[in-house]
Amino acid sequence: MGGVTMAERLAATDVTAVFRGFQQAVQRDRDLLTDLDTAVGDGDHGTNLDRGMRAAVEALDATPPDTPGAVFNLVGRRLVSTVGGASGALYGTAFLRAAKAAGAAPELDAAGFAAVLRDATTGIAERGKCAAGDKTMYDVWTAASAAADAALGDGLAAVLAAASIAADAAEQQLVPWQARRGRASYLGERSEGHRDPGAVSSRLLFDCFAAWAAA
Amino acid sequence: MGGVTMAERLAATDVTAVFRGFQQAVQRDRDLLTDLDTAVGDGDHGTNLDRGMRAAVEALDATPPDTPGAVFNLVGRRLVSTVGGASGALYGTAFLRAAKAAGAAPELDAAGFAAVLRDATTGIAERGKCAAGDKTMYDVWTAASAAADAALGDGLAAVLAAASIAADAAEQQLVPWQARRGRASYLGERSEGHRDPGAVSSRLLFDCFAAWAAA
Amino acid sequence: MKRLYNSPDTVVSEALEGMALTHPELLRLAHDPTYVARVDAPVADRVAVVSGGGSGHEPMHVGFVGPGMLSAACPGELFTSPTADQVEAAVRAVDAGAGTVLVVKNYSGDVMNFEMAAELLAADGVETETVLVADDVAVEDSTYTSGRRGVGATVLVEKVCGAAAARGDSLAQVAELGRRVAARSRSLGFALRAGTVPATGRRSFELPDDEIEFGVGIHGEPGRERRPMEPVDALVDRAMAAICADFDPGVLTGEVLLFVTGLGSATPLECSIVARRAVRELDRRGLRVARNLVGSYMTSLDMLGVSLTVLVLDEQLAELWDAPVHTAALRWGA
Amino acid sequence: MKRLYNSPDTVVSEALEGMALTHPELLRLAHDPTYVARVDAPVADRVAVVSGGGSGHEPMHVGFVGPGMLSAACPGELFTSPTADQVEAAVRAVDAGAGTVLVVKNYSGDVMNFEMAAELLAADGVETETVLVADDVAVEDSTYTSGRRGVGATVLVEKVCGAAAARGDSLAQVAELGRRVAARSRSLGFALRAGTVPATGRRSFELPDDEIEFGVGIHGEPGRERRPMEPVDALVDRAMAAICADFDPGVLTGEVLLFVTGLGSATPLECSIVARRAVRELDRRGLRVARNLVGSYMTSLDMLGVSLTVLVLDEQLAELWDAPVHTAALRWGA
Ligand SMILES: Nc1ncnc2c1ncn2[C@@H]1O[C@H](COP(=O)(O)OP(=O)(O)O)[C@@H](O)[C@H]1O
Ligand SMILES: Nc1ncnc2c1ncn2[C@@H]1O[C@H](COP(=O)(O)OP(=O)(O)O)[C@@H](O)[C@H]1O
Ligand SMILES: [Mg+2]
Ligand SMILES: [Mg+2]
Ligand SMILES: [Mg+2]
Ligand SMILES: [Mg+2]
Repeated sequence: MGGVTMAERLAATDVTAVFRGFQQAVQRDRDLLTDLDTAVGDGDHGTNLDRGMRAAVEALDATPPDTPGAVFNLVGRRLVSTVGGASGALYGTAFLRAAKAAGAAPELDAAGFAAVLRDATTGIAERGKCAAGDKTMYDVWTAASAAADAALGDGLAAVLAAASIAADAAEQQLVPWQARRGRASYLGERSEGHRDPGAVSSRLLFDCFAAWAAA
Repeated sequence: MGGVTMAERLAATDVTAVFRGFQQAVQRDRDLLTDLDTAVGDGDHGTNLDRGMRAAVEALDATPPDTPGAVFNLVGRRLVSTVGGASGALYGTAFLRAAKAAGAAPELDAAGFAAVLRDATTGIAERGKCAAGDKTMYDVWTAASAAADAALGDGLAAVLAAASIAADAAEQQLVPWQARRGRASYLGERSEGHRDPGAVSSRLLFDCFAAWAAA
Repeated sequence: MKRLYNSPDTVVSEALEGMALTHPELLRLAHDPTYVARVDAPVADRVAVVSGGGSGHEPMHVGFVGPGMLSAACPGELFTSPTADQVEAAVRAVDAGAGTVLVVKNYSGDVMNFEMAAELLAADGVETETVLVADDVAVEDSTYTSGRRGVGATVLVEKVCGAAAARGDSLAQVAELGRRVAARSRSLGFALRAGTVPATGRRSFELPDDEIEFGVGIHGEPGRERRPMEPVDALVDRAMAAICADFDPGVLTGEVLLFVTGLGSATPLECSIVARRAVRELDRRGLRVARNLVGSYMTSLDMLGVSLTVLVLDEQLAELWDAPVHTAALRWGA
Repeated sequence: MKRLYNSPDTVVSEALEGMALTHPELLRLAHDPTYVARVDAPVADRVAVVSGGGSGHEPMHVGFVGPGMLSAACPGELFTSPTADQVEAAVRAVDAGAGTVLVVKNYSGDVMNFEMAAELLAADGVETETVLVADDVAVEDSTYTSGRRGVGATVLVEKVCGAAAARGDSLAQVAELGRRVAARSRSLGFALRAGTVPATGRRSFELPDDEIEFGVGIHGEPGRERRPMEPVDALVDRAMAAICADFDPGVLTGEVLLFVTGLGSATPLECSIVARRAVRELDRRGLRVARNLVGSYMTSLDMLGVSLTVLVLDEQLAELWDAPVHTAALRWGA
């Protein structure tokens, strides 16, 4: 939150900027994500998300949407049609639910963002049939969402910062656990001690929101 | 030729002893033969001949033949039915021809042995459609046979010694040549500088005859 | 590690082009989104059968498209389940109005993407039934996990559903038969060496020379247990014991179908050696191997290993197994 | 190197037992000497077709025994041609009095052992005709050498001879058709990695990571030339150029059959990628790929590579190719 003016509303261009940042972060950490997925899964999470976010940013460039909801919708649709795998369905569902929650509003304030995040998080739980403690990206999203709700009164920048801090903490907290959903669950106890790739990429996303607020 | 008495006739038991020696030599040098064949062929010459000579010696043990011709016949038949590959057909044919040449004679003297060797060598040429200079076992046999013919007047021990010396020399002489028959010929110029596996095993055989004479 | 590729990025698309070029009488390759359909689909009055999954398991699934088996297959990227778009487009292309059975291997990604497609299709009046395949006994089955992986039984489900659809069974009937095959099948695989991931050129896991992965999956994920290397007969016995022990009491009797699939680099010699022991082991348990399929039908890139599947037959399943099939990888009676 | 064996010594015998156990309706395995015959042989009034060769090339030849293809196969030890005894016994078991065509790959060992068998059979009044297959353009053809190796065309010769025999052609006719296929076929293979010899557990040759063997044989012998590694399309182009250049002027026109075989560890993905380029290359040369066969049908243990074969078709050969065949590895129309 080092900015001169506090960012208190997310417009379409702001959400677009966050997704651009996310695309760059995924590209930068692609090999890390893939290596994490090689250890507990099938080694494609970095490639998957990189392919999808490139496609999403291309689409945002081609036809810039004019509401936050439209941005979420476009990104969600591109992910659904280019990623495949668990993360394609989960990120896709999350952003499509976010789009629905954001509706046609031209901007999102603290409450609006928290509501969007809540619905997106529920979308992940429903699509993934997962719960807190399963050691998936859902643990990161639900922690971020709870923190956002708790920080509601302090404004958007505080909400985004709180979500990011909670996401980071949640991702780290998962490491010793045993995975109960997704490919890592096939490993049983052998999944303990490994970072969850989807949790790490989700953490990157929340960091990008916070970075936007702090810019 | 260090024996006290000079061995001037090969009886059935003598030929059997030579084949036992050959079986042991092949077993001892099996990996060498296979390695040579790996370099220019398909890496089975040692295994092939070892399998065949074991079977031949087993047959000799089971029903000891009472003429040299019968020994050659039994060994030839066992090789034909257990070896396969080029060497099975070639050694098999050689010994079956040797058997025919030896006929029912109870013993082979110098002239008898040289005649047997001549026919066996012709058998290889006919079966292999090969000629001198093709860089195969035939080069060793034809050199041995020629040397045997030349030493005829000096008695059996001299014949066997001459054949063995000629076989050794021929095997070494082949090394720089390009193979023109058998698998090694597929290598073209890349066969140059390699020892021919069949030539090496043939050399072992003639060394065993000489060793018997020298014992 | 050297492989017969042009570039890691084009492996899937070039292989699909190759399949389409060499089977023009059988297959139609669609782009954007990618799927492979029978040239003669939709087939009037017949239920369609659609499957799909990550690539790298060839000939599954594209090699099973054709009369008597799949109406269409949706190949994802390497080891990545297809997108919902692919599934939706494939179903739209082959559904004849009689509905479509979706054969889905139980992986989070596959389940979710097929589910999204089914939702989109349902909203549009296209009826689907999903047959979930979860036969891998290496994975603990529990409601607190994602459940078992789908492996070898997938091929058997696709064959039986395809045969049922071809003879004119209804959507519910085809789905019921598929579920019956899934329910009566158990599988287990083991690997001596992991496959080589095209993108990295590295094996997805490394094993010392005296160890194997037992209960391995088909996506380069390590198995449930790392064990010392043993002669293959001992490994087959161990796999058979796990498979047989997993059937509900009373189910495993009479006639069975044995499916042995090489996982990529197992030679036909090796598959036959495995099959020999597996038949004998089943025999020893008083079971009759009335049908069998031995070869490399479901692979994991170039993994060196095999997966074994036992399906308890009944008369109807045997009949549907024997029914004519004409696909690139499986063909008889046609 | 770990493999799915019990012991190097039992690889061939156990694999044959596995084949017999899993194809009882098709194959009969005989011991001492070893051969595999159609269960229904001899087939009255029909010419028999017998082939054989060293093991390690599966599914060739045992996988091609059955109606419409081989009457019997004689599997030798690994990479070792069968003994004359095996060939003789196999022919005696399947010859119906109409004579037997021997399909022999041009290797000294095969040629000599089949020749010895033919001599023994002739002495006993059993008529045989030998079709020699020598299609490998990697080897210089000259009367001063053993001539070319027999590779992929063997599979095509066996299919065509089997179909001709099945329809009742005479011994001379079946042999003539086999020779026609042999004469109109050219092949070339390349390998990125040699196979692993069971006895030693070592590869039969070692290649650095940036080199390949071009013009490789199927017995673990090195190729004619060691070349830098290239993307697979470039290798296919190079192979196609050598194959096409070798046909006598005027022969290579019209319709061709393309046969792409993986040599052991090539995955179906890789075989399809190779086939894609090969079809395009032939197309570019104005040839129509009217028939094709793509898969691992003639291997060299677990060698990583492929072999390409082009057969110039005529109407009769196309018809015989399309005729029904029912074997473990090749099946259609039956
Ligand atoms: N059922 C599920 N519920 C929630 N998250 C899941 C589920 N399955 C997988 N994930 C998440 O997806 C991530 C893996 O994504 P990715 O590797 O792209 O897909 P796939 O597992 O299909 O290869 C996991 O790290 C985990 O966070
Ligand atoms: N046509 C031939 N004429 C003479 N000798 C031959 C011929 N072909 C092969 N050989 C001999 O056989 C040897 C190889 O024997 P072996 O490895 O047992 O058989 P294969 O070549 O069938 O694997 C060669 O080293 C060579 O001496
Ligand atoms: Mg993954
Ligand atoms: Mg050899
Ligand atoms: Mg995946
Ligand atoms: Mg050999």
